[in-house]
Amino acid sequence: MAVRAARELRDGEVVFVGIGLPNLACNLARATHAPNLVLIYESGAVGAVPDRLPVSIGDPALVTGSLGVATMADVFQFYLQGGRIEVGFLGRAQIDRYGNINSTVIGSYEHPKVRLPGSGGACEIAIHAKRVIIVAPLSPRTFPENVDFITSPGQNGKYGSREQLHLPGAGPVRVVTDMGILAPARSDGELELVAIYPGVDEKEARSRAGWPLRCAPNLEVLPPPTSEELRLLRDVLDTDHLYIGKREA
Amino acid sequence: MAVRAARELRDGEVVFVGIGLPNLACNLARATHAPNLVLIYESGAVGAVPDRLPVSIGDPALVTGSLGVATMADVFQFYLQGGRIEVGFLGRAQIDRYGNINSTVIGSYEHPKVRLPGSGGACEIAIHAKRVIIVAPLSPRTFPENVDFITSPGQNGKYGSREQLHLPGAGPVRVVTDMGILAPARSDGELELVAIYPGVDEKEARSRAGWPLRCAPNLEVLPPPTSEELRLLRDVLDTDHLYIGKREA
Amino acid sequence: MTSAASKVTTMREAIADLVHDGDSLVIEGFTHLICFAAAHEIIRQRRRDLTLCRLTPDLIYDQMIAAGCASKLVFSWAGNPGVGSLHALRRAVEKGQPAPLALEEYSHFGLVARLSAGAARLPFWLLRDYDGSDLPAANPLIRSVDCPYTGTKLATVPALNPDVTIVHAQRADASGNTQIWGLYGVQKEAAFAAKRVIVVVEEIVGEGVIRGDPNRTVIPSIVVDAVVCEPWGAHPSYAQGYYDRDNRFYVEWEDISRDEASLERWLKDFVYGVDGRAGYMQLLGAQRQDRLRAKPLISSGVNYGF
Amino acid sequence: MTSAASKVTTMREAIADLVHDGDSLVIEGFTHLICFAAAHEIIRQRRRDLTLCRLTPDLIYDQMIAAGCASKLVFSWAGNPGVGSLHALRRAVEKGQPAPLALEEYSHFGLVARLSAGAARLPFWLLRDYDGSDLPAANPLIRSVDCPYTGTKLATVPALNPDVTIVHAQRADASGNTQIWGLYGVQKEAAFAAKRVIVVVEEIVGEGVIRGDPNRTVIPSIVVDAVVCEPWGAHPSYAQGYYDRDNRFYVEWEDISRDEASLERWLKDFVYGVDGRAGYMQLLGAQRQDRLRAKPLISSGVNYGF
Repeated sequence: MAVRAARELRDGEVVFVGIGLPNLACNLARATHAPNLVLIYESGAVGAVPDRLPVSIGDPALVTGSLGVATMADVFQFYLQGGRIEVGFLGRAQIDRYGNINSTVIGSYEHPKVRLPGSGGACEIAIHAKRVIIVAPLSPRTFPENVDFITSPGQNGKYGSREQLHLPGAGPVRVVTDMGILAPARSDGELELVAIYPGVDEKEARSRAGWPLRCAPNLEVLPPPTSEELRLLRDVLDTDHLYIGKREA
Repeated sequence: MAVRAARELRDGEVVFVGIGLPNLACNLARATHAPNLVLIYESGAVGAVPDRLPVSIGDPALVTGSLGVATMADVFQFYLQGGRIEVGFLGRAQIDRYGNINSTVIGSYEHPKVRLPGSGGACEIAIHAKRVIIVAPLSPRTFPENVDFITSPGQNGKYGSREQLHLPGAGPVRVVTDMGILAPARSDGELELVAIYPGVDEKEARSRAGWPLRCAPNLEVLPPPTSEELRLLRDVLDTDHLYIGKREA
Repeated sequence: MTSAASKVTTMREAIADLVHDGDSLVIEGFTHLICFAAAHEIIRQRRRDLTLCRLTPDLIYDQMIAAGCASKLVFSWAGNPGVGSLHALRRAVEKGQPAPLALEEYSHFGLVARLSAGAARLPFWLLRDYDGSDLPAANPLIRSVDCPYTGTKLATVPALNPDVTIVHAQRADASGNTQIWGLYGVQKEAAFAAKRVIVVVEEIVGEGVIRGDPNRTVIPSIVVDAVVCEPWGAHPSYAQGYYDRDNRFYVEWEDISRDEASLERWLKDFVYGVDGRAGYMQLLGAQRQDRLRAKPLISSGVNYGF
Repeated sequence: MTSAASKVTTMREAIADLVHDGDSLVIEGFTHLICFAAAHEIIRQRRRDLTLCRLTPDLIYDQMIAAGCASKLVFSWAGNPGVGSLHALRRAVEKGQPAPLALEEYSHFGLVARLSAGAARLPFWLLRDYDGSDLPAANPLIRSVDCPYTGTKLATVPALNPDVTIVHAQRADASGNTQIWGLYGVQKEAAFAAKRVIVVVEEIVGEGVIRGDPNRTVIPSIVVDAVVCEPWGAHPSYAQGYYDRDNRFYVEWEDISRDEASLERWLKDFVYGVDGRAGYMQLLGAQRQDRLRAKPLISSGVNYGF
């Protein structure tokens, strides 16, 4: 997933980075095809070049040697709401068939079965980033037909489409999973399978969503990670294997 | 006027300073009875201790050795609108019987006889500073009954009283002139003569306003400048006599 | 140079004087400069019924909630970053232990905006946010206004003006002119928004140090009520240039906090059992301090001359 | 370290590429860091019909108005600070010479708020201001909204998103990461609000200098389109740490500008007669430069280590 997420980034783009897999993907992209990626962290570090894998989004290694430090008011008002962020990463929790994300509660809001951390910056990233990449493993639990709570708006839903809501960003345009990639259909914004990793069974992938997952007319088979990408991940970027297992990439 | 304006300041107060006479008054106060005055300039210099008399409100000498530098957004939002400024100085141009100030136009707005500089920060200083001190020589031209344009609201006027308008600051509470001091009457906010300098004729002073200037019941006679105050002004603070003549103080 | 009145006091006195039962309290710092030393003193002085406000409640509010200080939490992301849940917070919400806890929830931008409005003495702040989200349905304080120019609907959040804000910083002078480098978080907005402000620093420096580099000043003395010198006061959070984040402690907290009894034991040892930060650091041990102490990487100066 | 694409160009090319007839233009800088070099190049390239926006039009817009570049002025305080009037501006307004000039007037706070809204991509900004003042009667773009919490009426101003903002600063790297110390003015807001941004600096420095002290960065490269190195580019304004404000020139401007012919002569000599800032400074003379050159007063560094 890290390799695939990295490949979704173009050189020179301005990326709003969270911790964990997205951070790893960004650093892999910087080390390979996108050396001029500008990494902006929610915490205010701009143009960070961390010399260790940051464990927290506000790690001191993100500041040392960075290009600038912004107050959080500036991060949210001038960078994110200001339309300066090209790519935002979101992930985990629940994602529904239109890419709406729940990171608030499982169950009802007043009496939740599980209390999740809440929005953080996820709601505004989903609204303002020019495009959003979601990274999450494909399973019926993570991809229910409807989420229990919409923390971050996707392509469409009970409040209307992004167009009807005049949301400035394009929303989730790619969902990178462990089986392949989902993307919203142009017609109605419903996520459909557009690409799979080599060796992944299309039918099995489609059975992993909580709704009848459509398949795009020309399903792409993605090229495998190169040995260089794997070497960078395992031996340089995540030597402690904090985010990737020995086998996963 | 500089001596009298200085005496209006209490030690430890936070003062929003303009250039010219107010700046001189603040520095005189710092050198005499109010060493802990905190000077904040519209330009963003906080706690300035200029080692030369600043010619402009943004003089580099206001930054060097200051306690802090604020963006102008912070100066207006967090310091002034935030209610952190205790004293604001305003002056020059036209002042009416309720302390409304005009620094915009003489004549009509569309076809002015004289185009003045405009508000700058004067409108918001008049609204937000906890109290405003006006410094201006007393003459019918400077003190008309009604100003041609209200740039900065006083105690009362065509839009209603400060109370009716819910203005946060107390507005102009002292008007320091070359004859004595005017202050608003508690009843209706009209400026009246409350104190005169030694040797000034009450009747002459009262004839210098553009309206029948009332006199407070117990008119105070102000103590003259001390020789120390005069020495500081002439020999230390304004050695080039930029703001005070040989005889004026 | 003026030498303004000193506001230097001890942590014990600052908390005793300025933090009262029932207060709304902000201890900010986004990952960086989170003042655990103040939280521990509040726990020791057994403050009750506090409304705790913070973007990320983090371990600091988890500890205060476990100790029974809080009756309400205003937040935008509640977790142990990179590790998991805040277990004391979950027990309070799910089981009412040790006391019930009301929640008021925003996004990060929403809470930043609330503090900005408070600092600017505006009753609310504008943002383009929340369209298509369930957050306004969950929190009736998220409202909207119509733009008087375009007619567009914009989201609003109400001002937050806490009774007390506590800010940790690298250094301040005795009157409270406070300098921060590294991540700023919302320390400035939180300080300007508050009725009372306590600044806790790694070092109290002479006014000359502040005046030597005025562009580093983030909080002016005029909003500060008390200045406390408390080295290592942000541990397990960090202070850039002084000590690193103790990531290991964040991981350990998962085990300490999952069980009520072990959390109680930890509070007994590390909070109630010491009389201040010096005692806490001694208990933590010299080895840990050595591991976390910052290496020198000094920036170059700039010219303030004219 | 990444080495991002260089945006370094000459003043001539930056203005030719990025400033067009009919544009709205902001050249900010409050007393400090006013980019006269850019204004002179715009005059030389004979741009017309510009909407000039600035808190204090100052000598810089007086010169551009005299040269016939402007058709509209958006401002909040129009004078020669500490000296008197802006005579070219007055001639344009009062007599339509050399071209009529429309005025749109705010207070300082109002214009700061307009740029803040533009930078934040909001259609307007809120402020507690203008009650009891005639300013809203004079400018129908000053409006109001009702607070959805308290019912209070608050003033509003519309966002300002200029076509171009030109910022002067002490230093930047080749991709436009820009550092400022001394007075900040509204340089940051003006840059974020603009569609296109030109940064003009005293020195272009290596990326390592910027990365050595990231807290001094005010404008990030991602909003910058061109970087121009132009030493003394702010004269007669100043650059803290590089050269002092030329107060004497501000006084001299009173005489130069009071008479149309003498102003024309000055433009002929100091603007049209030179091909750039180097020529202008040569004309100004070495003595003047020596008088204004900043003395060294270097700040101490801080520790960015962890």
